[in-house]
Amino acid sequence: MELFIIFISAAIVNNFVLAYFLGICPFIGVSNKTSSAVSMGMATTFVMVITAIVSWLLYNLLLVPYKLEFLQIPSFILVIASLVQFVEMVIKKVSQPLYRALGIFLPLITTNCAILGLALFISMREYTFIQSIVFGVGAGAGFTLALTIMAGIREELELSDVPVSFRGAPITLIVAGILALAFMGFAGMI
Amino acid sequence: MYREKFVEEGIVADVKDGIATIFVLEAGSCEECGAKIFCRPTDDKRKLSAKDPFGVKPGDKVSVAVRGRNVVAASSIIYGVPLILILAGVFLGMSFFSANKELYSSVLGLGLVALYLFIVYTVSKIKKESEALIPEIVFVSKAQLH
Amino acid sequence: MATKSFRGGVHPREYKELTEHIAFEVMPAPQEIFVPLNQHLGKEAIALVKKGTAVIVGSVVAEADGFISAPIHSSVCGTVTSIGKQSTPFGFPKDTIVIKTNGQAESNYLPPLSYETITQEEIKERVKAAGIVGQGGAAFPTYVKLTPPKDKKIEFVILNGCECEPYLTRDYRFMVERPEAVIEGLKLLLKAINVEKGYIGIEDNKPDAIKIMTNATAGENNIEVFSLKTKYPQGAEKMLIKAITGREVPPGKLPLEVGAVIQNIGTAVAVYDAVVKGEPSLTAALTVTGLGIKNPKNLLVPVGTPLKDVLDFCGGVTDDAVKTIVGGPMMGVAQHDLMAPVLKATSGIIVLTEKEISKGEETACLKCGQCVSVCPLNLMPTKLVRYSQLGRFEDAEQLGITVCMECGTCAYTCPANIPLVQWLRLGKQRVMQIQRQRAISQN
Amino acid sequence: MNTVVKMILTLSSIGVISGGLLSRVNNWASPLIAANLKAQTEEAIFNVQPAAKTYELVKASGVEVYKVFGDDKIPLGYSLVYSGNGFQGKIRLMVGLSPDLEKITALEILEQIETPGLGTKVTEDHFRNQFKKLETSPMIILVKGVEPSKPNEIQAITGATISSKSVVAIVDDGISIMRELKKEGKI
Amino acid sequence: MDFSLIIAVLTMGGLGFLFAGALAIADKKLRVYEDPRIGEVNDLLPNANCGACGNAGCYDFAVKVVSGQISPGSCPVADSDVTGEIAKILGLEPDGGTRMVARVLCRGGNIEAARKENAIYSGPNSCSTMALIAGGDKMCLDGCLGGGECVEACQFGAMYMNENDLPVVIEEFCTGCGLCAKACPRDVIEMHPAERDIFVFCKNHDDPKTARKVCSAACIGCQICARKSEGGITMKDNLAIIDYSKIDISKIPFDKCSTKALDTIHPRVKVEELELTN
Amino acid sequence: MAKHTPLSKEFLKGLWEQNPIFKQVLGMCPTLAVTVSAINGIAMALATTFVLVMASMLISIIRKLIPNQVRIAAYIVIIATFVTIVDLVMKARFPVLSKALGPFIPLIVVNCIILGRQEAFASKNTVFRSILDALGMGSGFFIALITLGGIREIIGSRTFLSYQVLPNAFEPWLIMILPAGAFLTLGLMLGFINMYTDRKKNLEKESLIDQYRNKTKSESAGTVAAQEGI
Amino acid sequence: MATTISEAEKINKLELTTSPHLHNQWTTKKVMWMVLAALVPSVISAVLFFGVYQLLIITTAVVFAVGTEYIVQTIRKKKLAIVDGSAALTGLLLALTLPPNFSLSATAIGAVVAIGLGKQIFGGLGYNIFNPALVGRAFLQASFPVAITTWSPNSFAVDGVTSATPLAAFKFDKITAGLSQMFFGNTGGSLGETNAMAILAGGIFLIVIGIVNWRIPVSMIIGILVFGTLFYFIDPVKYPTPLFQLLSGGFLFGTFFMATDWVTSPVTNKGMWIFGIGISFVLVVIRLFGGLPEGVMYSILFMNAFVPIINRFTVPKIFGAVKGAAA
Repeated sequence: MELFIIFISAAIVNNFVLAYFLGICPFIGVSNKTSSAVSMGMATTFVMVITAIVSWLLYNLLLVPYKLEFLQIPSFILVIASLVQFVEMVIKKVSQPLYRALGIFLPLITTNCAILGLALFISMREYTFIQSIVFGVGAGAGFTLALTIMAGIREELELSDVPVSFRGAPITLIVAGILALAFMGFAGMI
Repeated sequence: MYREKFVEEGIVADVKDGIATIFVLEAGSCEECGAKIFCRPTDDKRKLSAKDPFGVKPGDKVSVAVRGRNVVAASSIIYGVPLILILAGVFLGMSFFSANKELYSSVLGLGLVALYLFIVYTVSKIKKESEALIPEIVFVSKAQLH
Repeated sequence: MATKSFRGGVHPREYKELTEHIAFEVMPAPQEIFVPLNQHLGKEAIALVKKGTAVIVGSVVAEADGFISAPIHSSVCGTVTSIGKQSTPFGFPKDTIVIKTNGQAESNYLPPLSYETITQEEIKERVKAAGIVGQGGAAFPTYVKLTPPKDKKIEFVILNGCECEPYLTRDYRFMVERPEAVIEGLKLLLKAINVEKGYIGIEDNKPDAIKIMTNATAGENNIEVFSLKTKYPQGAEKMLIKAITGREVPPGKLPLEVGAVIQNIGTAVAVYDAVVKGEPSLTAALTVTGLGIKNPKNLLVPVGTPLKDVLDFCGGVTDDAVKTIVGGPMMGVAQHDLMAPVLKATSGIIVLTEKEISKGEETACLKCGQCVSVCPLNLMPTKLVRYSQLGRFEDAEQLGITVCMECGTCAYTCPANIPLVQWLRLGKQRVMQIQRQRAISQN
Repeated sequence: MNTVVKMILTLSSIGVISGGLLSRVNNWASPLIAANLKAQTEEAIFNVQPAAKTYELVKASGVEVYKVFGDDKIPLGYSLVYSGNGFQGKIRLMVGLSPDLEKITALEILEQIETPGLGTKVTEDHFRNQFKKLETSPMIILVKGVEPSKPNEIQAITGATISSKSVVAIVDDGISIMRELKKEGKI
Repeated sequence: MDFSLIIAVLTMGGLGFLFAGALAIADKKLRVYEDPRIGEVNDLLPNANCGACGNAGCYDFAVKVVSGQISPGSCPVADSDVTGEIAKILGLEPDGGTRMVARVLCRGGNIEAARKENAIYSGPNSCSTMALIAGGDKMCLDGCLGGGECVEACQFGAMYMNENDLPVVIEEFCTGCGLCAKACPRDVIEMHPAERDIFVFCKNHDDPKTARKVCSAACIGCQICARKSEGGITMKDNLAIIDYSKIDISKIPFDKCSTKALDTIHPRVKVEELELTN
Repeated sequence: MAKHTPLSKEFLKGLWEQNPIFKQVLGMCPTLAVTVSAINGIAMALATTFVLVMASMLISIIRKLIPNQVRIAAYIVIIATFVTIVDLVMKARFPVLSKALGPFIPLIVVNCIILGRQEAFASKNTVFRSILDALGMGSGFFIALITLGGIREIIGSRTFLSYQVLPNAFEPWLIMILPAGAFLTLGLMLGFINMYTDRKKNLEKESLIDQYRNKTKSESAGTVAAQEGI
Repeated sequence: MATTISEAEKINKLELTTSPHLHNQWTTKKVMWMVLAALVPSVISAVLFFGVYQLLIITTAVVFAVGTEYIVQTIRKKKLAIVDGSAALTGLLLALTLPPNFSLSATAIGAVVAIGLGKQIFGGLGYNIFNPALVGRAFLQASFPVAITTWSPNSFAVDGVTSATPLAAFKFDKITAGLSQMFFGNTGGSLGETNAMAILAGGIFLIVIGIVNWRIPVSMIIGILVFGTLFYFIDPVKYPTPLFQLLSGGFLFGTFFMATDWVTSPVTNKGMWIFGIGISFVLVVIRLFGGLPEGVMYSILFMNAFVPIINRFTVPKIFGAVKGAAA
């Protein structure tokens, strides 16, 4: 039950994008393609889970025993950056055409912000290993949800007569605000 | 979602076995993104592979299109399945190992993913199928200066 | 007999009561006729006459240019006064032969043939020589329809007696007045294509026509009459095939694809007349109606008669008339020049008043989805139109804008009164342009 | 090859310098941070046990509970740190208890992420003061809309019923655990 | 020396080493060389991505310029300063490309062009949709429709509709991108070198009688100019066409053109002379 | 190019013309998250500015030593180091503020403003210019955060920097201190700022066109008159 | 040319338009006024049950909504379209979701937000993604959570229970209100949502004249009955009966007047089913597991966000097209 609550909390009630503002950049620049949003969500979730695992291990097996908590930020960011690079390299090696096919349509891991946030939350909230992973999946799911909804709305906005000055980032933020209002209905579910 | 089509323009850099490597001119949605400096330490992402039914030559300007369905399928192959595998591996490991179980189960999960990716890498059938998912050149305007 | 139909569609007020009881009346030749060289889908015909050439009724004034084209005959006796650009009902001027009539009644028909002994080839030749074109609106040369590609197996000919456009009663009058010509015409068509089965589809708002046709076909095993639901656009080829046979014509394909040939009631009559009487396509049978007309009538008008003369023959227009349309009110063309002539395929002239049009002020799209639910082709006009307005023609192409047949059900039903068809037409035009360019680039 | 060496060298040395620097800063900061933390806990403990002078952590308990003493090492009761789910997320609070666990001395909310301006009212005096001298047997009851009539009743905050409820539930939970511990003789 | 310092240094140094190693491998395997000059050139360009140069965008243009495929002057939008700068980056002699300007070749505004006698157009006020219905409400089927689609298409604010409902190009703002010409469904707007000042301001192909009827500013196909200009002007389908390679301005009978369809551009106001409000 | 820019410009451009929040729309996460009150905004902006200035300075000093391939990684490590220092100092000296800013101090590392300036400016310019640029950007960030935080605090809790500025009769809008309020306020602010600049631009353009129109009208009227005279 | 003017040429000006040349009777304006008319029973019921003061709330909301629309359209130099009644409708809908005796200044804020942020910022009528009235209401709920959940008792109330809404009473105190009480509106709640009879009268009127597509209300009602029954069978003590779910709170009002808003609901028939059932599902989840007693507003807003995706996924198969192969 605890795990379920962590998942729902990360995915809906305290949605990464809509409540913690993590990963706003891709949210603003997201394309209007649902498939792109879904794919990107999938990739981000994958990376988030790996990050959750690695950062939990790093923090609990290296930093804490040696009292190096103060190295959290630089070590996390280095590990995450190299991890993302590594994942990409592996994928590229495994299937060059697929990697190339996606490269341009799937601006992967622009979400460093969200990923670092995830790692920091895991250490701050002192989640257990399993909890961390569930948290990672939940955060990824929440990110995917927000991104997909926004991709759909983006298309609609392009067809709308939004005042010129409000096109782009402003209207996206306003939509996000209304979405955050709508998500408030789920408050208290945890 | 499945009807969607992604279209990009680019210049052919290289052609091999009916697959062209295309240097994409504009990085699509990356242009608007404030965080692009993070995700593009190398500019390799500007290249993409595409099937070539026209017999293009390097230097040709082409439009490349891919179905939304294919993008989802391709990313499922390389991200979705590993995601499920890693979760399965870790949860299995956590109930299986006793001492130092976090480390071992992570290794198990990552190992599963590595195994899967190795299979994808070697098994030609998957390879062929995955090649069916890549973009295709849909429009050629011949190079002006060649 | 269960009423058959298709998904979507609308049912505008019919106004058929204005003319449905009035028998055809023959209109005398006017002083001057205007014969455009392009009265059919396809290539313009080539003029055979010059200024000063004397012609009589039935003289060939222009010959077909190529496979998809049709010859044109003079419907009056007189002298050619000029050949040049003149207004046409399409809205754009086209090359036109102007003939001044001299009031004589000389005629030069083709030799009559007996329809019992006639061969398949003879029918086709006669249809071609008579310059018969489809009476359904598109004016596709009938000869072409009778010559399907060898690899396509045609299973039946459907005679379109729906007349789903409001106001028009021409086909109805044909069925009531000349049922034998309709049936014999259909039989000739069957013979020409070498098909066994013939169907006649009639909307159920014309019960007496259904009755007459059923009686007339009582002895024919291979001809069947169907009662169809009264709903616009029941008479569209694809809808008709769907309603009668349940088959769906794929987008961008012709009815041949599912083994069907569709002919209009008027076409069947024209074929009959051409074979039995030897009469080429000289008169247009049309309904002149609308609340803006003083005396609505069903008329047989010499091809080339200016609209003005036809309207005058019907007593002229009322003071509140605002719009003149050639064709049906749902797909016809609004006219700006009443000197435009009646063509072979003209099925009606309608003069409308504000009251009938009932058009409101245009507002933004409310996304009510009415257009989506009435579109007989299952398109999403709401999106297509927005793409077209914003110039995003490639997106429109992906959503299938080229499938649209401009039937107008969407615009009829739109509560925001958006001229949907106009935007769709623009979109279609541009998409086809893009497709042509693409084809060029790839070769 | 030259660039590779240079790359590795640059990044490694930046790492080394960064590590060294941070270690130095940390050496300076960590005692201060620890002191801050201690001060915070201390403040909270003395807030919930106003008469307390000294305190000690009860190690065997498995929960964070402090035994507090007045002058002359007289046991005054306990300060329990306990957490649970609120409306939006975790609420962490400290509750001061009498030695027999029958009375609450005071309540302090340490961490919460309730709805600002609404659920956050649980941190305000108006709500917390209700817990002073509150009886804990058999359990604390939350009432809505009416004034508390019994010594173990708390009035909910208008519009933030769930947050109020959560706080009461967390306190109740904590006390029941304390009772268990007491039975086992661990505290 | 305390222990934690050593561990900290080791950890960070190690991580740095690992990361650098990974990057080094990645770099060796994946790197694409990009000429730094591409970025510099790209920064100089207008970045309107208008496509007037025939390339996919400004970046594409930059790539091609740097690789020597096209000359720096072929950006029609950039002025000579920019071209010079680009040439400097590439170490080339600056070449001044020909500046192109959009010209509206129709003078059939509301006053000149006759309306359809018996009809009013009702529908969206956009050239393309007007052209669909009987060619709008002007009688001329080749002239400007007055819907202003070209003005909307102009990204540089260099066009406006005058009171006669004809588009006007502000020459100084025109970058020669040609978007307006593409937008016009009647092809009334053409791109011409800036110094060219003689035009036939009409596109009507009707016969003389009709042409005179539909518009008072139409080329009626009288052929006077063709006869007198000695090959500089030819007639095609009732319309005078100027052959700029052969034209001799002194031989053109401007005063004989009764509708003034053949004309020079009137002396215009220069933008520099306008008082800028701020 | 950079050499022609006056020094004052390097600083001033960050305030408005290239304001990182209002014009470049960077670093949204901390902007939205911490601006519940003006004081939080100030603290966040100061912390960010500190890191930005220090990193810019350091990187422009050693910019020629870093190989191109590892530059981003090197920047990240340097930035992370400074962020950790800020974090530790805040925890040690300002525990209350540190608690309020929660996890958002570490996220300065991934704030695009900082990395963006290193990549775009500090790695190409001299130390002094880089510091000026960093200060300018930091001040721009500061202005944005204090405005946003101020608006949200005033409407959301009637106070500004904890002083009550609105009367008790004003019922505070709680939404302003919720995430939704953050999005809506920033969205509206960006929109209105765009509107202001767009309007200014349009007015300029319109007045030019108007003048042009008037001139041409009077001239063409002249020619028409002349023609009629003939 | 004929020398005499013929009869036909007497027409002054012929209108040139594309086909079709006929149109049905509906216009945007007419539709909006019809919906306004359908809300009259609810307005009357609000005044009867909660007092004349409610008319002030309604007037304030309508005036401010129309005023905001007027101002924005003037600033944007758009054609003024306030007579089409859409702004008035938004104002009225907003007012009917507010609690009785709600403060007028807050009502005005809600109306301004509804039109400004909910509608005009997206480009005005027809372009909004979210139901404007609900955006206004959600804004108020987030801003003044206490005031908006303070229910003054209705004028026929006999005991104190009716001052809380049946849902809140159930959620916090497990008190179930009588079904007939709820049907006739003799309970606490927002102005327009208490009287099921009045809502049904208006809603059925709209379905009959063809403005409201029956699919959305029907799917929502089926949805709530199915999910309600499901949970009721799981634990009849903990969860209320499906009929209670159906009649309590703003469900019916949301069903007939909010979810069916043309602009913010799907355009395809299949999409409408998904939309309706989705709302019911989210609603049941919020009501039974969330912290709030009521969630109609949130569930509709939530599903509004999905409408573009639903529309895209339910694009009907083009006539004659083979499945899978896009045209």
